[in-house]
Amino acid sequence: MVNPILIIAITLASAFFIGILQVYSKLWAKVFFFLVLIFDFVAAGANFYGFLSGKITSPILVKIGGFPPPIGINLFVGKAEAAMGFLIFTITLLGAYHLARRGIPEPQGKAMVLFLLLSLGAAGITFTGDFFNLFVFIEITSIAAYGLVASAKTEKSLEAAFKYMVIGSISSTFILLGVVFLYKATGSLNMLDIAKKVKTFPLTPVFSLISLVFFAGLLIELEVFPINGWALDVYQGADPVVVAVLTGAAVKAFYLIFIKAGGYLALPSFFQLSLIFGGGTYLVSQFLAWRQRDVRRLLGYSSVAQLGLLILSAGFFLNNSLPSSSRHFIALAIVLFVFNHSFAKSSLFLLVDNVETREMEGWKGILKRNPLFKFIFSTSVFSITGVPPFPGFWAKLLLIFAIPKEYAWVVGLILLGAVAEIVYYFRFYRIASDGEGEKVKKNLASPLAASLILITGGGVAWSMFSGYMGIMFNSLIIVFLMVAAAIYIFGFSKPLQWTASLVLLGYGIYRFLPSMKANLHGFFLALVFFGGAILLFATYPTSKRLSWSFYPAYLVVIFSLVGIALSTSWLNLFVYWELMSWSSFLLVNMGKKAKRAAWIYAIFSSAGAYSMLAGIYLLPKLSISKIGVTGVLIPVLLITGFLVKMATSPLHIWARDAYGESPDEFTPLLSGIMSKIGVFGSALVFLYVIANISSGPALRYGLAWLGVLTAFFMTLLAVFQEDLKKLLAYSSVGQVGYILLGLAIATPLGWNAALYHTVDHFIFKGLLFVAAAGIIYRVGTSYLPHMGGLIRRMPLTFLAVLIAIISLAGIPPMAGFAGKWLLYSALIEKQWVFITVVAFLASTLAFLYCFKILHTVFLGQLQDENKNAREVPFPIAAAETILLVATVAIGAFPRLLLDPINKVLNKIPGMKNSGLFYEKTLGAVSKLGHWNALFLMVFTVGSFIFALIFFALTSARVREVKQLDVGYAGEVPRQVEDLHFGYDLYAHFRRTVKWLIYPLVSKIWKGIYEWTGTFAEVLRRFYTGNINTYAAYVILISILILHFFAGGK
Amino acid sequence: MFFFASSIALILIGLYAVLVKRNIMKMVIGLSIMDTGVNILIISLGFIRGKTAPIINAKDLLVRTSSKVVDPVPQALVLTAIVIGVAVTAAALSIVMLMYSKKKSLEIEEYKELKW
Amino acid sequence: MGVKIFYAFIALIGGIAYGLLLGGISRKITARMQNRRGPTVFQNFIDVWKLFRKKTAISHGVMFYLAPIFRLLGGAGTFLLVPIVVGNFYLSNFSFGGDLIVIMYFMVMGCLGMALGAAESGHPHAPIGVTRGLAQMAGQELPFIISVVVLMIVDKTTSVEGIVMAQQGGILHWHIFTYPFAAIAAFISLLGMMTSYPFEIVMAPQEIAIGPPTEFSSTFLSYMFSGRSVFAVAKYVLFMDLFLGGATNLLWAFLKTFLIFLWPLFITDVFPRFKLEQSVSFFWTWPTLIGLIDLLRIYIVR
Amino acid sequence: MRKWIAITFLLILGFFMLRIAGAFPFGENTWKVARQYVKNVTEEKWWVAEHYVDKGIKENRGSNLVTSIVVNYRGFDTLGEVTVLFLAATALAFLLSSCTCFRKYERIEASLILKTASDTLYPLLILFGAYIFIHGHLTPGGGFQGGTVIASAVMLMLLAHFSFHPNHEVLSVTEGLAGIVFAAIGLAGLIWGRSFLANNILPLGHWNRLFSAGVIPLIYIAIGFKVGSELSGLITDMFKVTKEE
Repeated sequence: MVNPILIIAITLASAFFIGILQVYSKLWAKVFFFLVLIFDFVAAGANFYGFLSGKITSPILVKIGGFPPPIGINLFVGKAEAAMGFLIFTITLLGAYHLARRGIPEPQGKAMVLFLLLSLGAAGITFTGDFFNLFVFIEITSIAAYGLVASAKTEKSLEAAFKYMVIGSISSTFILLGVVFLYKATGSLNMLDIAKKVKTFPLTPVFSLISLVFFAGLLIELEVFPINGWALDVYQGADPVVVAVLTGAAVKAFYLIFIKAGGYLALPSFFQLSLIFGGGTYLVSQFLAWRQRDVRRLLGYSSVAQLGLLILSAGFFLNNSLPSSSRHFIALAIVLFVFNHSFAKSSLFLLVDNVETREMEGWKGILKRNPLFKFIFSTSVFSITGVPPFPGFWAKLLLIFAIPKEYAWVVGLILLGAVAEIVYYFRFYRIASDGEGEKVKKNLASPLAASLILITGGGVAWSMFSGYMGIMFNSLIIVFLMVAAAIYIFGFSKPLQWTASLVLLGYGIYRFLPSMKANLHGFFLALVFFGGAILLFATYPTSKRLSWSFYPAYLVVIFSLVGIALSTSWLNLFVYWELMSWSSFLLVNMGKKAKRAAWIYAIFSSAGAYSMLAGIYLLPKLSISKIGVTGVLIPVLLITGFLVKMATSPLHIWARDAYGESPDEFTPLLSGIMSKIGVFGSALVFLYVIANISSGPALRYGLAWLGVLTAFFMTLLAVFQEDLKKLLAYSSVGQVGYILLGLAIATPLGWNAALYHTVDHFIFKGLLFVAAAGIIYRVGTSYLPHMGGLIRRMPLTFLAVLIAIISLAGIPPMAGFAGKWLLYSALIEKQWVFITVVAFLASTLAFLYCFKILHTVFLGQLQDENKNAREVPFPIAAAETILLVATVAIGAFPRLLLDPINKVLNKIPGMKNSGLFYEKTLGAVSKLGHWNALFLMVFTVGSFIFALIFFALTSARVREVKQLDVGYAGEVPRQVEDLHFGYDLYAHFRRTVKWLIYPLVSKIWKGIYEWTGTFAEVLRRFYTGNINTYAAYVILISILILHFFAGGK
Repeated sequence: MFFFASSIALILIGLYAVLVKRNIMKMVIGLSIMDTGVNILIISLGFIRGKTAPIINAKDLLVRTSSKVVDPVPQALVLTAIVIGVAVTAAALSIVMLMYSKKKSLEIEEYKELKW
Repeated sequence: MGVKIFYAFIALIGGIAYGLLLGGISRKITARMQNRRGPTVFQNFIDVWKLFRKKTAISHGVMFYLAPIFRLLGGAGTFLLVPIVVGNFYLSNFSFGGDLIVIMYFMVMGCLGMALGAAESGHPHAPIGVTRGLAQMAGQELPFIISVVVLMIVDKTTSVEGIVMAQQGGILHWHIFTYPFAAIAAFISLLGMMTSYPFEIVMAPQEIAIGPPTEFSSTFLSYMFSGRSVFAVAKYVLFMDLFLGGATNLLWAFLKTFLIFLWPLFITDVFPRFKLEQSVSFFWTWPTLIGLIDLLRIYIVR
Repeated sequence: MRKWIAITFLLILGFFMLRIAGAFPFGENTWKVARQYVKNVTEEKWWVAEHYVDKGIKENRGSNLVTSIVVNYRGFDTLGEVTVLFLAATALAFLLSSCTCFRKYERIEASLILKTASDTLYPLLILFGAYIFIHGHLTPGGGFQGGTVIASAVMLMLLAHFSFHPNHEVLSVTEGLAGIVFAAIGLAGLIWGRSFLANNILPLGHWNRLFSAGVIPLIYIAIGFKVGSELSGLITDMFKVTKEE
């Protein structure tokens, strides 16, 4: 244990000493400055460690002057204070190191004194146990901050400093008045003493007013919504390094005192106060940042919002009516939030310091050329937005689940704000990663340290909370994540990465084989593993052009899918769901033109995930089992999250570009398996939640409509798509719509159809996307009209695609038909007439794009630029072959797939009799009809061969003609381009259905985005920049606080 | 009561300058006035009618001092508050001087670069 | 099984012949209506034979080569899956292979095969025709689907036999009388399926020669011709089974299919050709609305 | 308009503040007033001021109770206060260090009266300031007041003479040293006494004597030096900016 007074006294004396030393030697002043900071860091760290390890059991009470607390001033250092002290000095050290590397502003000695005293003030605020002493330290912090904010001596920084100074003076006046009135009312200045006395008080309105004067001052310092114009200006105008320390350390100290004073003064309306101001600040600021173009101010809004969330949590933490366990969790959440935000935001501001420009546009493509910068930036952004496994994620989770159900609206508010946060942060991320930017200054040591601390913190948090939050922390999965990290960090060569990933996956299959039981979990687990292995195998040939982080992210996706499939609790599912979403976001973002798509993907998947989280929060228990739920809200919230991943209309608009622009190597996984995990989740919701509510049938009917309309509209959009991958994307989404329809039917036959189609869709769409990857690799474009005639160059791929398309279109002998047959049988059995009609129509429309794929890619005229295209490389061809064989085999023997599905369904109560039995001559028989797959296969293939032989024997001498030799209007054309009819094949049909393909949904979403942005833009004008106005806001809000929150008897 | 009212009035006058005046120098002066008001308020909160200053330079004061002198704590606090007020004013003035040196203007309208 | 295959083969030959004959009849009737003499009713047989005897044929590639086979397979397969006389061992062909859903999807096979072959020819007219055909199919399928769904739901079966069985017991039990609107919708969509006037833009003989099969010649064309004929017969039989109560013997089958065959013929020569947009819009409005009447009826009654 | 809105706001704020202040009757015995807020007061010394007043002489031997409180009971505040002043001086020097962009002022020569008077007053004021902070524990005033008086002497000289340049280096060193002395006395208390800033490392002496009250006078002298040099430095810095280059 280090006596905290030593930290303060030595720092103070050193500040004076530096004042002398700088007169003589700048170098020694600098050295001394760092020695002091290191001393502080070590001392505070020792205290914190003492508390952590249990060596210090009771709070440290330092009597200054030797007088017992109420008489003399004392320092009070408990666990929280020790942690905060350590945080403050860590951040200060990082900031100081950064500043020293960049160059301390002249005169250096003075600047160092200011810097030292800023951290000293923050530490004093944290440690002190006396209200007036608190005021003194607040002033020390503030004046040091004024000086440092102005340190850049530019017009902007001076303006910011002046505003800060004016509002800060008003705030400290309030605090001083509050303290003096407190003294007058209680006869003491000591915090603990006052707290003791307050307990014996009749809490009169006047006493509430006194507390409120104090809190009004604190709330100004805490940058709550209407009175934080100054703070935003400081974030925008000041030197980023100073801001990093201010937001990372000083403001956090103010926050700690806010909580402590809230506890000591026992203000009756504290909860309402923090709820309104914290919640309001959080939500409003997240939206105000929506369209901010100045990076620093954007980060400022974000800081303010995070602080609002902290204030909100403080209200819950101090609410005595809450059970102590949930208050304990909220305390943990607060610790994590503070930790997370301090390091992440400081690191971001230190990064900002490396970039000249303030405008976001100036950040264009910065991440591309600066890998280390990218790493730090991503880490920080991910931490702040609460992406797993960073601490912010766990904090959010802890907080939300600790909030009691009667404040569910607060959870809604938090999640809404979180979505807004993701919108603007990832817009920033998008701009920063789009295109080729310039190299930046390399002053990255401090932010790097901060991000490493964040990552460590995330890992620690995960291992800590997994236990009592019921989150699976399967050591194996961690091993996989570590290997992924190792692959990332050491950046092995691509073939090695590929091999390592495959080996790892193989080992995973071996280890998880026992888990692949005949139940829903095992079913999807098998799909993930085997499907993932095939698709991973096919990535080899093109791996040269992939980013280093491709395989690690790929592995993380697969293993988070494993985590999802193995989940037995909803919370566990959610954690891995988020992990999957974000690692796949990284993968999508690797596409050259995918930045915008990845952004939209991030927004939608996180909004979906948060909706799911809200649903999970409302569930009475977390285990995935039958749950007695009433009302339609919970299932809707839950399933929305899954529907996003399935891209069900109207949540589909992310899908086209995310599928289309993501790396070709990743798209098969995205379509083939990741959308299926949405199916898995939806199946769980149908099974355990929707099945038990009274409005279940209505909800199922609604979802069935959603599914069938998705199928219809996405098919329609696919028809008019000119990009191979985007076409397949729409097709994929539409097919998943059928699966949703099958699930919504909720009869054994319907589920049979859904699960069958799940696997089958993986097979043929996986095949198509893998083939597309190969084709694009060979041809160099995914634009359909530029292809054509490739059948001669890639016969195997053509065959594979042909069979896949036959399967996709549902033409009998192939595997795809069984899904269609099961679905329609189920629908007719269910007697949903209109849905049946739409479903049929949608699958008819699918023929249009099926032909389009085959024609524009493989048939028609071979383009000159593709003359040298070759068959796709071996691993892709191999994957194609495997999937091709699977399609044919399942087509002939659908029981290969249907039997396991029946086993799965037999485990599910109510699905026992799958509604399907087998008869020798008729094949598969339902209550309504029958179909004999084997017969159809034999019949078709047999007749085909028979006809072929007959034809070959009888037909005339066949002469192959040259490419351009077509009977074209009586003359032989010379140019290929004129002959290849590949662009806008369905122009005529488009004219007919123009009203159906009007992009209504995307216009609505875009409208929501634009309007929110405009609204935020208008609302932001509220910060006029005029200091008079800011001061008026302060006075107005203080009046309101004094008027509305002065409760009491 | 008069002391309370007048010191609060001083605070309000100071704040009025901050709220209304367009000249940043005047705003700083307003802050200074506000500080003074606060200080007077603190002092008057410690006053007790008919009691003497808490300086014990006569023997008779040594016995049951608490019934003879005014509350010394607000005075001690005010001492600190005054110094802090001076410090803030000094810092404010230096900022104002720099601001003036940059733009040659003290008008608040000139300093609205940071907003929204 | 061997017997089955044998009889199926016989039926197939018969189907092709019947289809070619009906084609000839239609040409004759059309000619008469246009005040021409027209070719003999056996002209199609002559054409097929002539084409079949051609000495050389040109090919543009594998799919081109296989297209006629696909076409024939699609037509013949559909024909064989539809029971001509329900309950008759010899004349129900391979209907155990699948129910109505199977048939509806199998019908696409031939079109797809031909489309692919045509597309490989590299002739720009071919895909134009194909896309027109597919788009029109999307149009005509809607009313057809509606009526088929009506039948499947009211009869609580998806098998063709089941639907035929449900219509036994008198002429008034035929679906054409019990669900007249659905039947009307289906019969209008039959016009599209036969690509006869006014829905004949797919072939568009005047502008793009003969549509998708532009490049096909000689033996290829003869195969396609046969496939097309038997496919037409398959559709007539299917419609007979669905709406006219099926057939109890071969004679009835001939009679009813002939009646169905006459129906497009009456329309064909009266109307001018629709543009594609018009035809799709037409199918998606009038027949659909008519069919919806019955769909709504069963939706409410159910 | 703006004016009236501001006035409205301020009047409401004033109302609230008056309501709070009005709850404490003016001029009445504070500790009696306070007790009306409290139920079940059992502790004798509920009000810390009572302790300061009754025990102040016994514990500190300083006549000036305010000084006892400022330097001893609440000495930590004062350390902070000194820091604040130091901070302000540093911040000012830091900010104005490179500020040479002012218009060159034509300084008017000071009048003879001012020159003569300030020459006369300068040593007297310094002496007076020193007196004040040396007697801080006995009479009204103390380190801050004394330091301010000294600074006013420096300011007077600056106004009167062009040529008067206090040695900036000396000022910096003085203020630094004085601060260090303060902190060192505190730390000495930690090492040899009860705790940080404890007043038992020196004999307390007799009441109402110059050499009494333990470390209080030492601290106040340090503060006097510190405040004097800091404020002088501050004023000098401000003059420097407008000085003719």
